[in-house]
Amino acid sequence: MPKRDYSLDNPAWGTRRPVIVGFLCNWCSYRAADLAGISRMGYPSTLRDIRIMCTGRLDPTFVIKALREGADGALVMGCHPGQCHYDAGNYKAMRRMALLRRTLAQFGVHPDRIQLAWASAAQGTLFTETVFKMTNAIARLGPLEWHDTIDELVPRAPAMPSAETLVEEASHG
Amino acid sequence: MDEKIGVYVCHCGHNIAGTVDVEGLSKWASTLPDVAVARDYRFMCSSLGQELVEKDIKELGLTRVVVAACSPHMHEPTFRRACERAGLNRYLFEMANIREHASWVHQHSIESATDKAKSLVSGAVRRVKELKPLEPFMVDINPTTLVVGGGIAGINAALEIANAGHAVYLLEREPSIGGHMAQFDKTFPTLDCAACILTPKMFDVGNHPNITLMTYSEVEQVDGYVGNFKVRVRQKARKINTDLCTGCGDCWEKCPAKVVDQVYEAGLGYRTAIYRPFPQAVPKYPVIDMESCIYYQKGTCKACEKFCPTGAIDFEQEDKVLELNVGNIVLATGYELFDPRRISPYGYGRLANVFTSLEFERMLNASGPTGGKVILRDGETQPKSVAIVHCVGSRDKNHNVYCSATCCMAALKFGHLVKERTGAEVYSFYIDIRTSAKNYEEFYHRLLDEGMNFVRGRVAEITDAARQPGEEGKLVVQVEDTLLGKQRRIPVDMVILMGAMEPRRDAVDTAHRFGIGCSEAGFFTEKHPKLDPVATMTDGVFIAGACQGPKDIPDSVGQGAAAAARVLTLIGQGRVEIEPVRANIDEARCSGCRICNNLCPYGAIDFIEEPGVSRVNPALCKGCGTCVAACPSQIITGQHFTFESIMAQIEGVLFDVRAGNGQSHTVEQLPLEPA
Amino acid sequence: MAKVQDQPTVKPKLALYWASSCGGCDIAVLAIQEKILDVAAAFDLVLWPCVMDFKKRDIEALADGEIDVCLFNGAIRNADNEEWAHLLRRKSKTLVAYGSCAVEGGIPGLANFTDRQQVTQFVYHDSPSTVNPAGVEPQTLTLVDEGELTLPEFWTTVQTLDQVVPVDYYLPGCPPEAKWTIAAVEAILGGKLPAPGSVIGMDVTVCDECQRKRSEKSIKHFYRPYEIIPDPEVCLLEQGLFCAGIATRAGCGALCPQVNMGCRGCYGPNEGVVDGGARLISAIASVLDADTPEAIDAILDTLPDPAGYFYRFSLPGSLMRRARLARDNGHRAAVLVTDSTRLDPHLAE
Amino acid sequence: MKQRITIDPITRLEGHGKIEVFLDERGEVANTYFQIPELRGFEVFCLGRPAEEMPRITNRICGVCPEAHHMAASKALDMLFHVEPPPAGKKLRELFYSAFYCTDHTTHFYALGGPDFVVGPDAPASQRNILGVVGKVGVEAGLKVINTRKANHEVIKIIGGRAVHPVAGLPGGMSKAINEEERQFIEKVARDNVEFAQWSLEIFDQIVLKNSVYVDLIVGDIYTQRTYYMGLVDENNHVNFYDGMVRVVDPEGNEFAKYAPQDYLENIAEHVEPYSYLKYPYLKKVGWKGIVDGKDSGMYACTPMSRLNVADGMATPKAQEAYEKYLATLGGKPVHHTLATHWARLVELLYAAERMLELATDPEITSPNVRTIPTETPTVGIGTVEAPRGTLTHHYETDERGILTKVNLIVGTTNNNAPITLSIKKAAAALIHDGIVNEGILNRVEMAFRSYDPCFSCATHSLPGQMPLEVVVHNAAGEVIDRRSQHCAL
Repeated sequence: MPKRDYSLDNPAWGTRRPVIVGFLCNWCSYRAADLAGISRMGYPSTLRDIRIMCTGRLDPTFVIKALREGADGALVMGCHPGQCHYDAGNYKAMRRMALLRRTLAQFGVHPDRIQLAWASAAQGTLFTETVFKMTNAIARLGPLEWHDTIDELVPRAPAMPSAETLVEEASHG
Repeated sequence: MDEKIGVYVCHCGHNIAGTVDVEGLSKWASTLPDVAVARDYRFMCSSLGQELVEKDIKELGLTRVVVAACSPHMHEPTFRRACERAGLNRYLFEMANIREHASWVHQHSIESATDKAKSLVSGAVRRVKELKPLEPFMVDINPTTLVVGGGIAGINAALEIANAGHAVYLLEREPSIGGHMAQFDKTFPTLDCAACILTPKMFDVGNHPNITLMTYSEVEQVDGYVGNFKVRVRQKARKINTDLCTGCGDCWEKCPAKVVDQVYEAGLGYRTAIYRPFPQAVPKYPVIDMESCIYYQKGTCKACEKFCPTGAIDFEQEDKVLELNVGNIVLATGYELFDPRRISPYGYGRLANVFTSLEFERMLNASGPTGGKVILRDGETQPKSVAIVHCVGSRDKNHNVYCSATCCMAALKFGHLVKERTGAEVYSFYIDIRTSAKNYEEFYHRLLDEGMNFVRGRVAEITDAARQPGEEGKLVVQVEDTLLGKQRRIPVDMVILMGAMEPRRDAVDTAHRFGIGCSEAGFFTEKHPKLDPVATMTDGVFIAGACQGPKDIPDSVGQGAAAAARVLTLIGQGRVEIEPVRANIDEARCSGCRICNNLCPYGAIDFIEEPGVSRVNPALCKGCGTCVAACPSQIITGQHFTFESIMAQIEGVLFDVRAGNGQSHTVEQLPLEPA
Repeated sequence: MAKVQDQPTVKPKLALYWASSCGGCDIAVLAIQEKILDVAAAFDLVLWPCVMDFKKRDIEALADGEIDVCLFNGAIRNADNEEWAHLLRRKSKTLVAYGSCAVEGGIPGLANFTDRQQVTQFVYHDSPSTVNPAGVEPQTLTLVDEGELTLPEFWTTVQTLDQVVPVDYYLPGCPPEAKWTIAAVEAILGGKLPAPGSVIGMDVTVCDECQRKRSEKSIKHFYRPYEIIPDPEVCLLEQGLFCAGIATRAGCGALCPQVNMGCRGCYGPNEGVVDGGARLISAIASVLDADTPEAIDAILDTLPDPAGYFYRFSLPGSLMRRARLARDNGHRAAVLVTDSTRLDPHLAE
Repeated sequence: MKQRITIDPITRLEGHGKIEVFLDERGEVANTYFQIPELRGFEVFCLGRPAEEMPRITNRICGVCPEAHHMAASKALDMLFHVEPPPAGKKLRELFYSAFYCTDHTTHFYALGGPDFVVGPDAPASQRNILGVVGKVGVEAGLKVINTRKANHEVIKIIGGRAVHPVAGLPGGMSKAINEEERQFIEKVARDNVEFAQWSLEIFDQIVLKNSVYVDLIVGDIYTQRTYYMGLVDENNHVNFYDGMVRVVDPEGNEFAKYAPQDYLENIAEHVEPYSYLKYPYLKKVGWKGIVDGKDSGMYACTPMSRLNVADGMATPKAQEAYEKYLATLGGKPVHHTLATHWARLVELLYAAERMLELATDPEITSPNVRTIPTETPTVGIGTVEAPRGTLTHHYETDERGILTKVNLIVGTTNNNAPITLSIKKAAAALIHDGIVNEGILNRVEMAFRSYDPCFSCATHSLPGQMPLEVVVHNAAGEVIDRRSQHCAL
């Protein structure tokens, strides 16, 4: 088995690996994940999944929270359109994800970090491929590390002009 | 009060312990906040494992329990019961799926699998702390059952339940019950006549006091939940007043409109516009097929009406839409035969003497179009040589990867009957001969003895273009004989294509209508492939027969009975528990923005004009949480999947990457990516 | 305010301060009009930069906790703001975040979509009216012939008050309506303050106070406020005009919808909400009348700048707090995503 | 040098408007610097926002004069979207804006500038505020002031939707018309305003003009500087707040330029200094010569006094009378005595009140047709109004969807950055001798500054609004020998 070193996809990874939070609907995608397991299909351990009854339960706050808490991406998976166990919850998810991607893009979050995919309970293979795809997408984009954006809100060591520039500036004054 | 959480890590023998450091995991778990005890055990689902949990709840006073083992779909109910036995509300339990979602999928690296398991456990621990005790709803089971599909599987299910003394609606799309079996002549391996064994059962159904037979009908809509389904059924107009009709048959004898019978005769024979599919049909009443009826097309004729002795013909009759209230539903909607036109090299539809297996079944049938004579399309010539092609549309990447299971035996049956009735040479073109069930292999040997020729190889082409002497006027079967390792051209008079058993074309819609799933192929998905083959993920909806996957008659009969048994269990219990996973609006804080109003697929949300708030009807709500997520005021609670519990779980699964917690330093082993 | 008379002879000490604010909050305090005299009578006003002289040393001289109540408005934008926040926290028994800026960042918080470099670059170099051949930029320390001149360094990120010091109460609004200021003052005088950490205001949304007729929602197209003249009786959102009222804490009396303008959320999200923007995303997306990625994108194309609408007042106080800062050789620059944000039905690889 | 740099500046920050006074060995003023320590960057964070949101965003530049930004933005949008508001819409905006002028000038005169005269420049700071004024002229007068503010804010709320940070302005007009009932209330307020303005002039006459000490102070050299002046004028070269051409007169009072606001870039440029976040606008055609007055320096002032200097008169009768008396007393145009600004402000208050009454009684004012819907593709929009603290200009550029791609703002007080600095310099130089600095002297220095009614909220588009002012006096050694903080009240 080859060693996967994510820093080859993007040097920024160093020794850490991508972390993706998955929101899987109870009826299709979570069972697809179960099937992938039962069938011993290997996939990257980048996905950390959370079970919700339906993608209709997907509150955008969850995705934002995941990114805020250090995830590099979020993957929402539900039943195929037209096959939602609750009739149409996955359409609501589709709409929310579309608007969420647009909104977060304005925060500098690449839309590929927040993705929506479908898998029926029988599609263990599709589920597996999806995790691979998502992982590759994130691997290329590099770490998000949101805490890095907000940790140092205040310049502890403020950007002081260097001695040279200072003299130079002063001469303008 | 501060919580005491118990965490139990299951080895599942080698299944988890093989790839996850279970001891390390439970040690680590014991350091998590509020975790009072963490243990690992060989088989948590064993009675000893469950007792472990119960003991700790009682002795250590645990207030929350997490079991890290398999999928909640596997053992959540098991451990919930254990908690309850020990006096802990079952909804204060959470499962971490470290088998299906960790050990089994990250076998390439113990480190990765263990890290993943940690995050799932950490998530479960954070989540379980936020869970609230809940009480399940109890609902009564309506003892009436709906069976959809009048094939052999449905017939059996219906009879089993009816014989147990409960009312059954048996619903069939066609004018008569009987399904595919009614079209067959003989059944393998015993070669006893299909009609002889099926007709009595059909008769019983037709006359059973507990069975309401609804033929020529289809389900339009299903609402409700286990024990209390509301089903809307459309009963198509037969145009016959069944109270008056005696089934004498004068009408179809006088009917001037003759059309090819695509359904029952598989296109090989004819029927009239007003017709009864076959003599033993149940019910005995005919139907008028409006497409082919001269009166409906041209406005005049009414011959049947003139000749009907009881005046039972009713041209004005309309479709009836009925509301059925049932407690359980059995789906036995059967299969469809692969259409060989999809494999053009086989020439079906182009070459006259290429037949489908179903056509041939009809040809063999004494009451069929040829009266049971095996002849070519010209209606007289007996074939001197017959080719039977296996796996047409089965075991074929371009069509269906699966094996249709029944065709080998049917092919052997055909071979036998051809020889018996014509003495012709029979060639069977197979990939593997599969005869797994009782007495099947014996039947195969019998055919070998009878001198049937077996050619191993997938047929490349069937053509009428003669290339060498002896091929003129024949159908030439082009095949690579994988045993001889050479191309062969075998000239024959007749070819029979053993088409695959496929899901009904509308299977996906049907599944969605009944709230169940479909396999990638389109067969209905069972709750568990081994342990629960007739139940589905929707409580109260069961499946039987070929709609679940290719099956022969004995298997279908068995599943019909099995489904019936599952239904009878529920009826016997009388009441059933329903998950209290529901949405709940805090009306005092609802501002009446009405965002949620048209989001509910079940119309469970009403807007109360005065005082202008929205309200959830818990009987209709199924707890999907769509309104919960949509509420801009965040005042709708999704029980058991509350905002707080999911937010906590997110923090949990990210325990190692959250700010300040540092990073996990792993370069993981990965399996090769799929090509 | 009958209580005024039966106040003890030692009046409670009141302080008002503005950090990074526009002064609107102080106008809002004045907007309690004649009641201001009651306040003057009831309290010993120790600090109110905008209407009376003050010396920082006087505040520093007070004992810790000597100020009974401090109404602190404005966001935290530089070290001086933070210094004052810490000073007043230390000196005050009760610290109230007053107005949107202190509570959740307010309009100046929109600066969190950009960074300090971008601001100075435009203001001192690229602005069309600026003539700056020498490329001069204001410096934290400048040497002139007579000596040195200092300027506070302003930060890349705007913060809310409770992101730098613990806050006892929140009084949202841009600016808060007089009635809430009065309510707060009366609560303080009557010693009837709610549990610490709570918001002085309502726990329902603007819809609760809005008189417009509402029905089930289904949005086919968003209109910009100038594109149509809306029906004055009907819910603006149902007419395709963006209105944050559905997800915004009530208390203003639905002023903006009353003049046919959609709410922009200055009172912040409803009680208990973690991220107001997320609530708007979820609610508004849910009622889009489209079921395919293409159709959904088509409708969303009519709603430009979603983040600017959803986080108009709450960016610094939101979960994400600001636009991403990426390390760009040495200094950190706000990231701008240019790739398509359309919802691709096939997972991007 | 090096040590200086290593000093951690955070410990040395002051968030106040700062005046640094440096003395020489003899204790005389060597130089003074005026610093504005904040910057917010509205121009930058508004990019990407839909242009029509600007009236609702930019009013947060300043909570003291949000109405000015609201109007400038709305006007910029008219041009941006190539749309003309219907007559009623236009009048409604000007009515709204006049009410704002009445409350704003009232506030400044009574709460801020007034105290210096009414209570006296040497009175202790604790009394030099509105309460002190009330104490001097009586409680009923105080209530008069409060009620005027209250009533006009109510008018602002009726037309603008909110009393602070209005929302009704849109490209092509206003979002809501007013009804007859509302009009009657507004008319009443307008009548009271006229009466109040006249009464205020009366008070000024009594307390200031009848006091030779004050008159000498006003016309004295300390508060006199000869700069260019700028202001908006209507077609008759009369003072106008809402609309018109920008007129500039030179220190002799001759028209130097008269241009449409859209041409501001040909006429105005901004200079940058390293010790203040606030830029220094100047007349492009004259050029930046530093902090000096006179004909060769591009420095210009933009205050009530400036507006009276550039105008040929007032558009309403009573204000015209007051205007004539003002000029007669101060010896004709141009008036260079910065303290006269307080008087000029009252003349403007009277005009605003009269104009408000005219509009409130205009038969067209209640017409429901207050908005035109744009049909053309947005491009560039420049909107200018005369804010109480100076000519306010909003300049937007957008893409074809009306999403902002460029924003440039030249805000009221910014115009006066240079003249304020000069006034302080002159006052300090004239008042501080032998290193002696006391409360009275300090306050006199401040009076120079205060007459501009500077609003740094606007100026730096920075916060806090009315910036506390700190005066720091260094001796020749650079040591701080005195540090006084004073704020400029509302």
